[in-house]
Amino acid sequence: MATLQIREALNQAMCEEMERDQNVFIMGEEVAQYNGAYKVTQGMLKKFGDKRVIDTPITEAGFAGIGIGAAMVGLRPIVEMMTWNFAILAFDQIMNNAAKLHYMSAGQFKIPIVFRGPNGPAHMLGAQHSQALESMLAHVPGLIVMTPSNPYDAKGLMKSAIRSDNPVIFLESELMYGQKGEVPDEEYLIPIGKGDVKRAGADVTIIAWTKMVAVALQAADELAKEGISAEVIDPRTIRPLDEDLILESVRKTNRCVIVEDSWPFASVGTEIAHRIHTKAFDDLDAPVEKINAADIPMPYANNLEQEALPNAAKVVAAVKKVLYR
Amino acid sequence: MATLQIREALNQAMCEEMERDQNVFIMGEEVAQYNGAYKVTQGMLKKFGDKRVIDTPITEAGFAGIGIGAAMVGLRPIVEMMTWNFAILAFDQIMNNAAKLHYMSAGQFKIPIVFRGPNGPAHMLGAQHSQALESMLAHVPGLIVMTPSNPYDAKGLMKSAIRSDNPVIFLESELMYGQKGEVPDEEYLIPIGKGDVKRAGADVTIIAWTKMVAVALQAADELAKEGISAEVIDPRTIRPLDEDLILESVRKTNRCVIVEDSWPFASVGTEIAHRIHTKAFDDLDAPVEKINAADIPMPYANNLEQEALPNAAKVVAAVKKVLYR
Amino acid sequence: MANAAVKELKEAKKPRWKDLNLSDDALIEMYKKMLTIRRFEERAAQEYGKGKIGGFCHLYIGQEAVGVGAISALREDDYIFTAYRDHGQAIARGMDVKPAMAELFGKATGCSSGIGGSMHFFDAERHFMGGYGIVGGHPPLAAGTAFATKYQGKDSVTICFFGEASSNQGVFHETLNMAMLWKLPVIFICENNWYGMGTAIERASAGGDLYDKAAGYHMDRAAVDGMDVVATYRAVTEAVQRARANSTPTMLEARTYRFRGHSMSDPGTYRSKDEVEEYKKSDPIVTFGAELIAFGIMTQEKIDALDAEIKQSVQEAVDFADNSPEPPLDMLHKNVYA
Amino acid sequence: MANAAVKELKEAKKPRWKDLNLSDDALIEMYKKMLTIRRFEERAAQEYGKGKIGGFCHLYIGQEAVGVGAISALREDDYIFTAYRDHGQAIARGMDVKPAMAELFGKATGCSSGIGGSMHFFDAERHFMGGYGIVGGHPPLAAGTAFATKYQGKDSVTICFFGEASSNQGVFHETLNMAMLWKLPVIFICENNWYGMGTAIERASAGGDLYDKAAGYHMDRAAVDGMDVVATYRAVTEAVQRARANSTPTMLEARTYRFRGHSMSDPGTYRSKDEVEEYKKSDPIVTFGAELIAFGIMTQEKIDALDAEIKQSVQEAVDFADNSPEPPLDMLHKNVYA
Ligand SMILES: Cc1ncc(C[n+]2csc(CCOP(=O)(O)OP(=O)(O)O)c2C)c(N)n1
Ligand SMILES: Cc1ncc(C[n+]2csc(CCOP(=O)(O)OP(=O)(O)O)c2C)c(N)n1
Ligand SMILES: [Mg+2]
Ligand SMILES: [Mg+2]
Repeated sequence: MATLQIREALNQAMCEEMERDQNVFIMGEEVAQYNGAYKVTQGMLKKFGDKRVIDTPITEAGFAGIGIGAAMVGLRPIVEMMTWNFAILAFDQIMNNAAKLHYMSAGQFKIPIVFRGPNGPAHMLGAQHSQALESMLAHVPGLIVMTPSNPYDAKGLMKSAIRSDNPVIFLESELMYGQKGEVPDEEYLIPIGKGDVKRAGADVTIIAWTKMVAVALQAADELAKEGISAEVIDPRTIRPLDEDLILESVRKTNRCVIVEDSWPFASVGTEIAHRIHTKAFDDLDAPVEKINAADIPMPYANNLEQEALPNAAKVVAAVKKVLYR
Repeated sequence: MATLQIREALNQAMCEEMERDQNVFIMGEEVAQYNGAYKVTQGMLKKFGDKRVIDTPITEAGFAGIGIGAAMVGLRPIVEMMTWNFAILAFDQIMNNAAKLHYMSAGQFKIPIVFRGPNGPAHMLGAQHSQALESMLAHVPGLIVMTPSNPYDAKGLMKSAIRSDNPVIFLESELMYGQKGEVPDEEYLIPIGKGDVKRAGADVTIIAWTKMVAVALQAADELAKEGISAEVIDPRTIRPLDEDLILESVRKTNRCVIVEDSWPFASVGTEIAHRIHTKAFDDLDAPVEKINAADIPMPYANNLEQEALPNAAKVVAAVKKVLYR
Repeated sequence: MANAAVKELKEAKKPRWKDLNLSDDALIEMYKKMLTIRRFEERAAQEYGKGKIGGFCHLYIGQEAVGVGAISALREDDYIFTAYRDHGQAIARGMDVKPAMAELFGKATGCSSGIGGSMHFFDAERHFMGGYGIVGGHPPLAAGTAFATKYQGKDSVTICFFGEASSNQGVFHETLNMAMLWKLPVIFICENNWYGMGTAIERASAGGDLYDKAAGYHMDRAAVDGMDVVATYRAVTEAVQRARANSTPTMLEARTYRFRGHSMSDPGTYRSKDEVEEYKKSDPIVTFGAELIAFGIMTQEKIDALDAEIKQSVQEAVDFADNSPEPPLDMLHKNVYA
Repeated sequence: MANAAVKELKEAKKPRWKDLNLSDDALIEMYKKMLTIRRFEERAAQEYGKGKIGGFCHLYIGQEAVGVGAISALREDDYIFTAYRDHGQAIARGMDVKPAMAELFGKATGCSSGIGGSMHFFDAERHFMGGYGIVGGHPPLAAGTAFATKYQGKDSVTICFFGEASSNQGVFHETLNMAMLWKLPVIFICENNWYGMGTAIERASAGGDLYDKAAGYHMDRAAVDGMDVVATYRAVTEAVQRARANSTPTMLEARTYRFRGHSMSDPGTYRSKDEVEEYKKSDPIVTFGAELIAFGIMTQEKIDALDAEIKQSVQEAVDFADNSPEPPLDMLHKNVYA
């Protein structure tokens, strides 16, 4: 077992898959000579050369489309979006081409492509650089949406993403790249659509992904001090969603809090809550609570940003609410 | 009272506002000389001249942005998107500029702009032309999202949209433009965020907007034959949502079915269901049911398309399910 | 080709394809493909009128020389992308009229199993990479397959058709830049039919000649008479040679005209009857037919026989489409994911 | 301006701004603005290092002549848009250093009340229409205000700054096309500092001179020495005159250089120290200062005094920012809707 940062785990996953399959390559802004804006692609240019590690102009729609076209004829592109805020420019390519080509060609073409990069608010980047887009992306059939929360998951999910014959949206976080964790030396893959119990518990289920898992775990620690046993579930893949794991947990705890750093309206959390409300209706002792980022464009000022974001205290309060304490 | 088609009601609203305020103008593909791809702008070029009724190149992002810039300094643009499928190309402009400028300038700039056009599946247009995007758009704070279902609402909402100092997403439907209804001769406005009871009833609440209202009403007719009294609620504005009206109805009927022709995952319907589940938890006799378009890119073939879309029979079945019949 | 010019050439006994390595059979095949497209599209219009075809339906009538001239210059391992006006290019690539018509009818036997529809023909086997409905949305994909073939060390090229109005879309410019920057073997063929729906080019595009949109990128570029199948073949052949030999992109502007409305629902009031009639004088099929006759490659009788044969095949395609089953309902949820 | 050239001019007793209607005071004001920007940015870097400033922070050091030269050519009723590297243009437009520094500190007294941050300076009163964070996202807005002033019958113009790497974004090309098609009074000023983050222009942009991106649109275009405040002033003045008189757009490429990294977190290993040093020889402030001294408009003593005064004002700005309150928490939900 090695202890790796998330950026290193992702790097390993990509390198291993590029060694395994000549058809895998990576393109994006600053991925090659600069070694990545957030150093996720560190050393890859040196290892694989500029044929397979490719710096692009700042034209997200264009190179997303080039990736899709390359995928149609057998390559397996990894397209780095410097951040997902910029990928909005490529939404047409992602939604109308990547997500639909397999279907509308009646299966004649496959689109094995990974779009990856940091998503969601980081720290004091202001309104245009602080958006969590998983809810918009997971709305679209034809896409797979992955949201790792630690190095182990990041590596295992990335390898599955690269091997998938479908377009995968892979959502990371600037603030998590340095987070460390153990990663096995031998090869492993995490199956698409399989969630994970990050902490077992009995009194309440807390559901979170990407960097909100840490918030959920911190809340669980604090709750433990008060004798409340929280189970923390990380779906890891948002689409397809591991509904079984979620329902199983909620059927046991009868209470649920969802934590996400996206806007609340029609969010992934809303979807999860809806499934619980409809499919575990009789098992619930309280309606599901959601903690979201505030329903606003993100302000720059540190105090406002902190106020806008989920934190352990807010999760603790929500847990107490569903426990009627 | 005149009987107008929806396209005529929209046309009237825009013409009245353009007469009232020199700052209002309309731009878009084929809106002027061609009188609109769907004839919503019929006669406007003749009436207002080419300074105020402007044909654009096919560059959705570009002219959306031009509209936003014009709105920053006091004009009140109406930007027609030939269909909302094409507006995905302008999502960056809409999300990152229109929705955020008022906030991130701390109120120094207002963005009074209407983006309007047909949304959602029409008939046999295939995957790239058959998308209901309200769920993605309503996710974004800073936007107002309107969804008229008849000529009266279309006119009254459009006038409020044009007079609003905020960016408004106005979602119409190709299949509804010819739909007729009565429209008063005197001026009226429909307030933003006020829903409407399209049919009163006691046993179940059916919530629908835009062209799904007709489906809901048809289902209500059929249910009436079986002695089931359905109340049909049309929120008319999706964001902000008339939660009070919805909750009031559900507290009365204790059952709810939502009909939408968008994909199901993290949809507006999911949001409404979630609010009902959390805020009328104890009033519900059954979990809320949702009828959606199938969770797939839309196929071309007529039989598959019909199968994919909501219809009265599906709504009736869902109503019976929540009534445990 | 005006008749006078043909006469002149003939007197000089110098068919202008002499240097092009085109056999008589190849020339006849090009003629046949153009006529097949014409008859197919005419019939599609009729069937649309009868309600057998739904949605949007964009006909290629008038533009046949572009698709046939360009695609005839390709090898089997080359790739083709186009927009929603895609029936013609598919047939030019060798798609049988049966699956083409069946697709319009939304039948299981269609080239996209009835799932794609008029705007989304696909034929993976023939490297026909699809018709696309978002204006300007497919050029990056074409650069993508060009990227891939270069990556794989193949010398295949990709050609990408699109309308002149699409050339204003931003992503098209992003694509030109990367195609040139990375020297991708892709040929952009702008079918300049002078209108994007009802908007004449001068009301949508600033600047001069359309092919000069590639000027800022220093890309090879030229205009070609898109009503002339041989001229188009020649220009594309040259571009293909460059692409294969040096892996460089080219932007070609094929000047053409659509004889019908933008789609079936377009009254076409934005252009004069005179203008349309004027263009019809250089009907690419009529003029090429005359030239083939002039050089003794075809006779009027052979052309008539060929036309009858084609009409018969289109009739059979309609019958085939009519009699084919709709896609089974379980197709609905198939192919969302691979 | 190399020193030799200054000497030559001086000997000829012909300051090159002679025909430009620039008073000595105006020249000194331009110098002062450039120096203010320099000192402000240097201090911002320090405060960033101390953790007083968060997020991204893109300094304008080296590029001062572009913002000051261009904005000095404007009237009060003209409009200005720029990207995230926006402190310099705001100060050039007359924003006081206090609200500028306070914005970086995320304080209520900032030019965007602490809500915008480094990348989103706004000053509606001065028609400073904002700094924007999405590369290539703001040029259409600038065309939009130009559209509006023309619509309103005013003769204001709009200028739009952006980096050379942004000129590849599709929406920028869409904007050029419409600006030319509709003859909008907008001036696109590309600040070509040769790098977009770590990517040198030749690895991102195909073609030759950057201003030729406007060639396909037949837009007026030129390159200008962006290290020379007078040359920039002259080129922009001419473009502004054209825009006011004939309502036509212009694309200017101001060739400049950033002396620091892309943002505070950039180690800058993609370019050689030699290259940076070479460019520093044409430091726009040093060379313009020398020229002003050569023509007797300034003296070294006056410059030193001015510098001390500016440093003092920047110090006061830091104190002001430090002592200002954070935005009140109830700002969180304000201004989402008007
Ligand atoms: C992004 C986008 N915007 C608008 C449309 C609607 N539309 C379809 S075809 C067309 C005109 C395109 O003209 P051109 O590119 O010249 O091709 P032509 O139809 O002449 O072959 C328009 C506006 C679309 N399909 N996609
Ligand atoms: C759409 C988008 N893509 C990527 C980025 C990240 N990014 C910020 S600045 C920058 C480089 C821009 O270079 P240039 O336009 O030359 O301006 P400069 O920084 O040199 O002033 C990049 C890639 C972004 N902000 N927006
Ligand atoms: Mg055209
Ligand atoms: Mg730069």
